[in-house]
Amino acid sequence: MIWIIISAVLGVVMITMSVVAIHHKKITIAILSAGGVSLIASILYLLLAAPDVALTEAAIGSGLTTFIFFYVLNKIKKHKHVEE
Amino acid sequence: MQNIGIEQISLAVGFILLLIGIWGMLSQKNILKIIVSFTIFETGLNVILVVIGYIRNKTAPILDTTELQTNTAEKIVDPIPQALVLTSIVIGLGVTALLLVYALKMHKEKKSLLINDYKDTKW
Amino acid sequence: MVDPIYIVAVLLGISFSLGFIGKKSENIAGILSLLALGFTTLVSAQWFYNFVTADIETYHIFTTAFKPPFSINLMMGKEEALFTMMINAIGLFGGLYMFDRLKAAGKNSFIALLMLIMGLNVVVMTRDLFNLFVFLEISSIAVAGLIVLTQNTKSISAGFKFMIATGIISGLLLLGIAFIYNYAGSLNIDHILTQNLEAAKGLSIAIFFLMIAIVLEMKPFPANGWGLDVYSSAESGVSSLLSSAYATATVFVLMKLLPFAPENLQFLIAAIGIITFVFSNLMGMRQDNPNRMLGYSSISQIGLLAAVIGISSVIGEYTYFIVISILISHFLAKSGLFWIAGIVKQESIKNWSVLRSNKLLLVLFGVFIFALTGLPPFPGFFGKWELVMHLAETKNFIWIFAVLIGSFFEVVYMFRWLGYAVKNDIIIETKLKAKIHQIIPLLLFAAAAFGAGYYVSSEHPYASLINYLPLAVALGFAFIEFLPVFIKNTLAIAAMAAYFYFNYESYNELQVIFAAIFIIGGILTLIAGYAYKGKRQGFYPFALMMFAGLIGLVEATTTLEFFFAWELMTIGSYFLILRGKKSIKHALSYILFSIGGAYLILAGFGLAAIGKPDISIGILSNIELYAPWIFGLLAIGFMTKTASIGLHIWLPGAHAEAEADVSPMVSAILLKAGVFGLIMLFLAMGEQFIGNISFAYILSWVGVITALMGNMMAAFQEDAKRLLAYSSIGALGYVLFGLSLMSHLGWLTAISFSVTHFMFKALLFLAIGGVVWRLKTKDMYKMGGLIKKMPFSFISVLIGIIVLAGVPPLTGFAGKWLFFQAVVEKQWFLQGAVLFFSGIIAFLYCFRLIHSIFLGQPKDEHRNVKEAPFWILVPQYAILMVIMLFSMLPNSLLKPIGDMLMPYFPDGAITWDGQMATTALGYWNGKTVMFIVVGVFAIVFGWLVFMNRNAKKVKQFNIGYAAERPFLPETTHYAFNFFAPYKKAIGFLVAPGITNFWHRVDEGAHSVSDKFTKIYNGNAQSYLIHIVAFILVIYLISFGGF
Amino acid sequence: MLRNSLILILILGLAAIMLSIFVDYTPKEKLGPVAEHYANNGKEEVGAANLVTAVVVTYRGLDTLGEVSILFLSAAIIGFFLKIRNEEHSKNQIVIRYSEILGTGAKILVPIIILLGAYVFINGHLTPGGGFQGGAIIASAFVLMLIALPRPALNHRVLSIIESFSGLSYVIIGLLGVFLAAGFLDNQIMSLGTFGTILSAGAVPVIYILIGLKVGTELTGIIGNLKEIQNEE
Amino acid sequence: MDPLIKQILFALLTIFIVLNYGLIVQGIVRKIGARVGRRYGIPFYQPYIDIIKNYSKRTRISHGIMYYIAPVFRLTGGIGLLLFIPVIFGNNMFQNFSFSGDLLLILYFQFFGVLGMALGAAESGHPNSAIGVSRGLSQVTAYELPLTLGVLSLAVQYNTLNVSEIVAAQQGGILNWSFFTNPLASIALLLAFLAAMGRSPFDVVLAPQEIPIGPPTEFHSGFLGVLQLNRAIFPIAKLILFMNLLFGGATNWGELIIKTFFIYMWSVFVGVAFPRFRVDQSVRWYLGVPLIIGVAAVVVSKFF
Repeated sequence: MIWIIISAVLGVVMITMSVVAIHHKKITIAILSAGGVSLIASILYLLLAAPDVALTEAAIGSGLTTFIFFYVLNKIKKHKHVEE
Repeated sequence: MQNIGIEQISLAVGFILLLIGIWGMLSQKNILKIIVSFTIFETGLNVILVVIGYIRNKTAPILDTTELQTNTAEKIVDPIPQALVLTSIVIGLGVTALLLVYALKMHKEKKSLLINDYKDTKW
Repeated sequence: MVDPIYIVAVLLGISFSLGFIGKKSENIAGILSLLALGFTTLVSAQWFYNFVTADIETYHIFTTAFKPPFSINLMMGKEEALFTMMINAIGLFGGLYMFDRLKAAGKNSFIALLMLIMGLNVVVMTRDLFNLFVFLEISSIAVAGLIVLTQNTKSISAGFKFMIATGIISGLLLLGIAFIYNYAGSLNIDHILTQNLEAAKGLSIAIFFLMIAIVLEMKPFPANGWGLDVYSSAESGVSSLLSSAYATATVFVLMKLLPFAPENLQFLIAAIGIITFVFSNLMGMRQDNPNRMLGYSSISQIGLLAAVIGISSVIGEYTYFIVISILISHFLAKSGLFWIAGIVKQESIKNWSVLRSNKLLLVLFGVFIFALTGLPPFPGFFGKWELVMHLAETKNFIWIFAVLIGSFFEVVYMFRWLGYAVKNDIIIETKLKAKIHQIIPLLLFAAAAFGAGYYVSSEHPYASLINYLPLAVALGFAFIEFLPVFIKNTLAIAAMAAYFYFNYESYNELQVIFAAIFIIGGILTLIAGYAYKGKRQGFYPFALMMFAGLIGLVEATTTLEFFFAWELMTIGSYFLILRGKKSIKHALSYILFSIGGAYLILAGFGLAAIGKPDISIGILSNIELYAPWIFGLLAIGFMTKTASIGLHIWLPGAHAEAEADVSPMVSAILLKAGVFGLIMLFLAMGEQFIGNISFAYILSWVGVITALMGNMMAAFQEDAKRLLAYSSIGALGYVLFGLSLMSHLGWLTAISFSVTHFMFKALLFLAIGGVVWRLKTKDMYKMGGLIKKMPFSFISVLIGIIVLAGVPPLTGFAGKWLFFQAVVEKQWFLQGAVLFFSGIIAFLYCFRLIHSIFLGQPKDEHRNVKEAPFWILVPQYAILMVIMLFSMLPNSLLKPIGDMLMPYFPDGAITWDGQMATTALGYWNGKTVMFIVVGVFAIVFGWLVFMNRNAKKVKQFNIGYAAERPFLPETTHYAFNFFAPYKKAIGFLVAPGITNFWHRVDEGAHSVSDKFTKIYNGNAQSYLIHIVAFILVIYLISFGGF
Repeated sequence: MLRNSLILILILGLAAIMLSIFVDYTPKEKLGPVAEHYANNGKEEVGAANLVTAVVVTYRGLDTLGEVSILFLSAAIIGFFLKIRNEEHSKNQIVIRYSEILGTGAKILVPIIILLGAYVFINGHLTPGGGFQGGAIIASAFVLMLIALPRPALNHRVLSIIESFSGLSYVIIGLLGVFLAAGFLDNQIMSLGTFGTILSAGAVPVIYILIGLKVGTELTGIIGNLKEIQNEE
Repeated sequence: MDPLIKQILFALLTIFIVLNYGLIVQGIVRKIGARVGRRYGIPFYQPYIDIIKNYSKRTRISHGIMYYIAPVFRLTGGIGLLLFIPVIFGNNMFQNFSFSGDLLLILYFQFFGVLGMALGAAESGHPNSAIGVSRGLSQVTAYELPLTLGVLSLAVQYNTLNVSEIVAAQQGGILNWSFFTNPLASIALLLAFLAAMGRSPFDVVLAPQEIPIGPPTEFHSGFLGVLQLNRAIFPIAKLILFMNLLFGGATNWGELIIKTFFIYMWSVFVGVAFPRFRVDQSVRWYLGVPLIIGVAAVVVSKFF
């Protein structure tokens, strides 16, 4: 039962964060939220008896992906900066 | 309520994430946001995949104890979907990275991140 | 044999090892990649060869030590071998074609190419669902990479659209696979299919997602904007990969996964495919950018294949044959066209006239266009044939309609394009140069198109009967194009004469008559070709191809042979017509009407073959089902060639703009192909009825109105050749009417008139062609008084028009006399009266022709014109002699034809007594008429000469002109709008209603096309919405609710 | 607005489809036929304690090869995508300030993280984790370096040689399976060893090491490429 | 005597009779026309004078070969037509050469002369000639339609295209004439006949007032003489044809002359009473009432 509640909470958080990720005006917040969704998903994976997946999701899904996002965002902002 | 378990909840979450991702891809104008939506879509998919392999009250398919090594089939969850998710995550990374580079290049071309500005080829 | 796993291993290994190579060594990277692709091509080719020749068993490749379903396995069967061979070949040659582009982009671009091909190979071979997903993903990412080989805003945004769309699609594919696994507990295709799975809603939805994702990969209408944008903005070489390699693989995947789909989903897929086919081609019509147009065409072709695969349960075992033959055509042709587009680099097809600066490319371009549009001898032709035959057999008539209308749309834009390339007058001052590494793939693919055609036809029980000899001779002339006209002309005449000599004995009477019109007529008109100087490139192969087609019609024993020959003739004549001046529009309308007609014929043959064990021509005489339909389709099909009213608008321009010796070929000879078809049809099927009305009765009115309108329009022409062209329309109306009489006399008239028409029309067109040759104008009012300059041509025209007008004593009267005997006998008086009326109108234009050109006041600028070239006169006088012979001895022509008709129409024959012909109603003696007329003429002439023995010749200008001297020849030669009062009286009858009608059809189609293309607004998100909406709609149709 | 409602309708439609799947979903009670085979025979057939690894590397080895290829392909595409036009742009350098503390910290941390990554992929057949996870961890070490150090000594040449080497070796090991064992990618080209130890599961650890190296270098390559284009402007 | 030579001699006799008859009728008609117009008019033998005058002219010029032989065509057409029509019913010799073809030959042979003349006129290079030809041909097409319908109607009625047989079927009383047995066809034919004779209101082709005599404008001297011979023979040949078709033919020359004269008078009276049509008017007129009557004639004879 406890796991059900935990997973439900995780699910709600993920859904909320994903809505934030999509609807928040600031792109940085959006990217971070998406990374957060990934991170929580990896916890969910642990609950689902998938440690391998959890590890991968954490390292790749939330880690590297978010990082590349920021890299690109940074780059784009610099473009803008140069423009102005 | 008897039947409701972590797998149904996770499955529902997976579907909802999937739908939110598609919603974002269809409605957001900012290219980066579209890509963000895409990653959420992928995450939803991955959750669904993992759920498909899940069997209640069974352990991860890692036979690190001798107890697990006998009658294994009754004790572990399905390893195959997990293997698939692994692949799917990596593919997702490759696609996302490429999409981001596309976004970068598009921005370089028109100094805009609005998807509506990229309608040069049509009809 | 080499294990197919090496295809994967070598491609991966080489692409991984490219990292060892330094930055500056792109050449080595490129060569290594091409070697790898060459190896894989050889491997799959070797398998394919063994499958075809040795009939070996399907080979299974197991990875790891475990058997499926526990590990991933690949399969190499005949189909897989062929498909991987195609994919590897396009990889190899596409890579070769793009070599310098890839090199410039760096070695990583070679990696993308290798990965694409590797991925597609596995996609074809794998028997595991998830494996399929992974390698499909590899391929689409590789495509996304190759798209940005040229980097500009267009290609980058197109690549983004592609990636985001395939992202969603493959996500859904994965979803489907996941749930299939959930229900089946396995990912192995064969394993899943052999399990008896319980029907669960979730499983069917999962299968739906699986199938719909594959369908979406094939870019179905309307969810395909992303694909189109890629086609139109990527490098041509990349587009060719996408269109040929990627699409080929998706077609195979659909074939592979089809057993998953329940019956209704299969049909739904087929419906999607056919809708895609029709609409993409419809929208292709308004395209101006070659790459985008090719994109539409690619999508449509793949749609057609999806349709065929979707209804494979209906078609049965022939699905494979159909798919392969259509696919190979598409594969070779589309790659070739994309490659050529990449060399030409023109954004608008109107500027493709630049292609003329490189003859080789132009020829290849033509080959690919023909291969693509499914014309013989390319494989698509047989595919389309078999498809229609099977659709007819299973009574899917709407499908036939859709297939044919879609193909027709494709023909519209492809031939418009070809026309622009060959003839458009936009001059672009660049010499197209293709690099050797670009030419080699093109040449190989063009050769492969022919080879594939031969291969496919050899696989077909009836196609293998086709006599390819004439076609081969015609194509052979393409290789001696460097020789001068004189030699080629002699060879052509010799070839045709030899063919006739060695074969005529095996023909029956009807065949002999038409073979004589076609071949002897052809030889006569070819003689005029000696008048040309230089090489006359591009004439002989097509002229001979046309004659090959014509003789093929005569010799055909199966409907397939007949249709093959029909199309061949159409192609040859199309090019001949295209050679003319300002021909671009007319050639297009010619080919459109011809192909439209050919499709009707195809449909008719398809219906005719229902329930028949074979497809010999004889089945037409033994039809139980749909007889009126078959008759109607075939009759209209043939009537497009005889240019009956309503279907005639292509003719005047096409015949008038052609060269001096081509006009008689197309007008005097080619039209008889339609006559031959109609004769064959009537003989086989007899009279057919719709309700109570006989088809023959309807056709009689069509013939009569054609005759009337043709002649009337001829009377109002200012252009001499156009006048003759309209006159041909009228003459063919007579023939049609004669045939529709369905009596001995009627047919005697029709066939003898066909022969006579050949003679006088060839005579007139040659003579007028000679005049135009010298004067460089076709407007009659600009001529005048040429009788003194061109007396020989004048005599030709004089005799020609007397025959045409049917004035006794020449042989033309025989036609008229027989006609009215037949009309009175049949009691179709109203038609007879109209026919008589139109015969009189023939006088109008006959007179005008001779008056405006040869009589009246000569123009100053024509003081120095010479008689028409000798070689153009030679055939005229040969024909003249035959005319005189037939006029003196009409039974030498009529009797054999009558004898030939005896088995079919034993009643009402003419009785001959010497040269005296007698029917139930009347009688006529051609010989005495001739003697009387000549006798009286001689006496009167003698009298006149006697009275006017000292007559003095004066200059033409010396006329009594109301006490004034005429000022200029122009003002004195009354020729322009010659029949003005007549036009005032009944000109309204010839208002261009039909032309307007077809124009409106054309405009309508284009504006519909335009409307539909508006859904592709270029916005990536709209495309995503299309995809999602598409999925929903198909889901709702397939499940009937949620 | 019209557009948004249309999208909403579409999403609701999709949701309805998903709902049908969801309603039809019944939690599993036992493994499917294939999975059952793996569970029962995986130990003997592959010899890897981590059954996921057994599936990833052996049973579904071809998928994994494809997966590696995808990353490789993405990296390659990003490489030429980003570089093609670089020459056209002027190389005006923007100096970015780097933190000294971060730099020092990074210098200490990077080797440790790399070691961790190596551990993860070397033990991939025994514990959770494997080549991909390990590779990602190694890549994150390089990321740290890139952020923290002003002029990181990222030698692309070395990276790409490692990448190529590991990739090629992977293919060769796969092919060795054809010659020495039962089929492509068969792990039994080496002895299965003792179950549960490092040197078990035949070629699995070797393959995972290669994958780890390859993924690590590929991901680093992607980031390095992004970094480079950043530096050049 | 060789039957062929005998036949030829009789043919010459026919031509001679018809020629003289034609010339005299021509003169008489012109005289009548003048008298109706309250003029004195020419003597009835004026056509003879004209012909002799033309042949004796000294200046003879030619515009070219077609010009030269056009009158030959024209006269050949006229004589040929006459020879193909059976002239006197029941008399083998005055059947002339009608054995060589039926009604269709006759209908089509009319055009032989027309075409030849048109060609010659065109070569004369005079625009008025060409205009005349244009008008003439246009008008021909128009009146041929009722003519054909009428002939077809008769062909149905008698189920033959043989003129002699048609005449034979009308023997035995005035009510057996087609004129009475097939009035619709007769009306159609007689209306067509008006234009066939080229008299007012359908004489715009020659249009004696505006364009000097139309196609033959440039012809003079001997050329015109030949044409005038034809102008005597050709109308009579047509008259004989109409007589054969509608009025029971003639069993002797006297009957022939009477009948043809009255038929001729029909066109003369109409010509005197009606003013001239323009070409487009006459074309439209023929495609109106006469056409409908013709169609009706065919329909009636086919179904009743």
